[in-house]
Amino acid sequence: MITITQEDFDPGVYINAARDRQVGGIVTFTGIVRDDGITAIELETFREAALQELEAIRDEALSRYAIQSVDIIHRIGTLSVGDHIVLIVVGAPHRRDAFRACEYIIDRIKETVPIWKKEYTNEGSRWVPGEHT
Amino acid sequence: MITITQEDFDPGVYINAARDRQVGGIVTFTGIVRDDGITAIELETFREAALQELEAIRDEALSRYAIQSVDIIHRIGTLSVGDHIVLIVVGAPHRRDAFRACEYIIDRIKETVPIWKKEYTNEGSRWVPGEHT
Amino acid sequence: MKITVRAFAQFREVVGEVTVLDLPQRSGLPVLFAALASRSDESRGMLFDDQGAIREHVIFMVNRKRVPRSSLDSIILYEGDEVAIYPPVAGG
Amino acid sequence: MKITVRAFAQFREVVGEVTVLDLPQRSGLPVLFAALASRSDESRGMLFDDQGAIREHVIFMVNRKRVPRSSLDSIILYEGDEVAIYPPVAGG
Repeated sequence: MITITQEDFDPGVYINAARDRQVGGIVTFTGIVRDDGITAIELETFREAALQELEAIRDEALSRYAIQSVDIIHRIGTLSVGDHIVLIVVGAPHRRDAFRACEYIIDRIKETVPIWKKEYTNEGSRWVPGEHT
Repeated sequence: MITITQEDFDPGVYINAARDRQVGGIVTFTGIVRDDGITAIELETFREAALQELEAIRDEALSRYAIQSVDIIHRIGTLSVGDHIVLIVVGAPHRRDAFRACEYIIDRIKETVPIWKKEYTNEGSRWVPGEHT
Repeated sequence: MKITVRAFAQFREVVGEVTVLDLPQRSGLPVLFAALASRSDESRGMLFDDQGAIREHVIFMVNRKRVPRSSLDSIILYEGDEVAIYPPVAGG
Repeated sequence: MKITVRAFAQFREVVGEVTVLDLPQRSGLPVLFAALASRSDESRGMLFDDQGAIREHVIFMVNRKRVPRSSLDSIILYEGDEVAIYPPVAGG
């Protein structure tokens, strides 16, 4: 499942859903708003393009690695320190593939999915510079 | 938290507990009983030595990687296909360290923690050979 | 012909979220960028460098497909096309 | 002196979960393994190879501290020590 949502999520629900007779290991990445002296962050997306890109990343991961399932949830809107930002859940027969695929997916999300973050501090706000062009 | 238990666990509870102001990413590994034509597996442990070894692995991970927290739960007793076997939850400021540490921990568990698996099939039972001596 | 421009993040703040431009038939992307830049000095400064080249950090899609910088001059736009412009992404 | 031997997995099934051996003072591990082996042919076959050497896959701890194979001959046991023997682990 690929979702972009304002709603919070419970990672446990998606780990549970990834259980399968062929799955021996589930690796998850949960991105959290870290306290970098901020009061809040705001996430903006080009939703249609972002969903399309997330689906492409999922399909690439499924074809590159021996994995069984991929779920990605990305939040948008205003978030506070400690809030969930993103969840990636990868189920695989063997753990190596699950680790490789999960890290591949989060790396690709940070490279190409049209989502942007604006940080708010007591001094003002700034757009977080992307790492890739 | 380091635990060896017969009880099932909810990975979501431990991911939630790993949230912290300094944590930007949480990586988890959940080991599951895969369907390799088995009816059940039984896990046995040398509990005191296993707890001591899990604590040593946690401490090594905390000193080798820039991570904030490590939780490990390992089940013993009789489990069926799809049941949880092990949960590792690593919280870190940055994702790379969380991925590296989580994989390091599961690799070390499989190498040195005194836990053994017996697989039951319709034909009988066998002890799963360890990969390391 | 009508071309819809969608801008995101700091580009949205300067250019506006949705802009409908009326461009000559078969215009290319350089014409579109020039039209956007002509709307305000702030838009121009965000999109073009001092040499008049489109800035490195400007990313663009036509009809939700990313266009590589090497194809900047070869794309032809058609009535109803949607062009998206945005800075480097920072999700995850 | 009394030494407690704890065995796990297939070793437990053959040797028994807990065995208390009465060994001469200051015995070493080879003496302990020989005493275990003398209890049954199955135990001997599990612990020793055909050349009479302790099998590669036998792992052992003294007082919950793993003893490397290179220290097999240098360890001295004392009254009340606990020796654990087990095959390669397979958890996780």
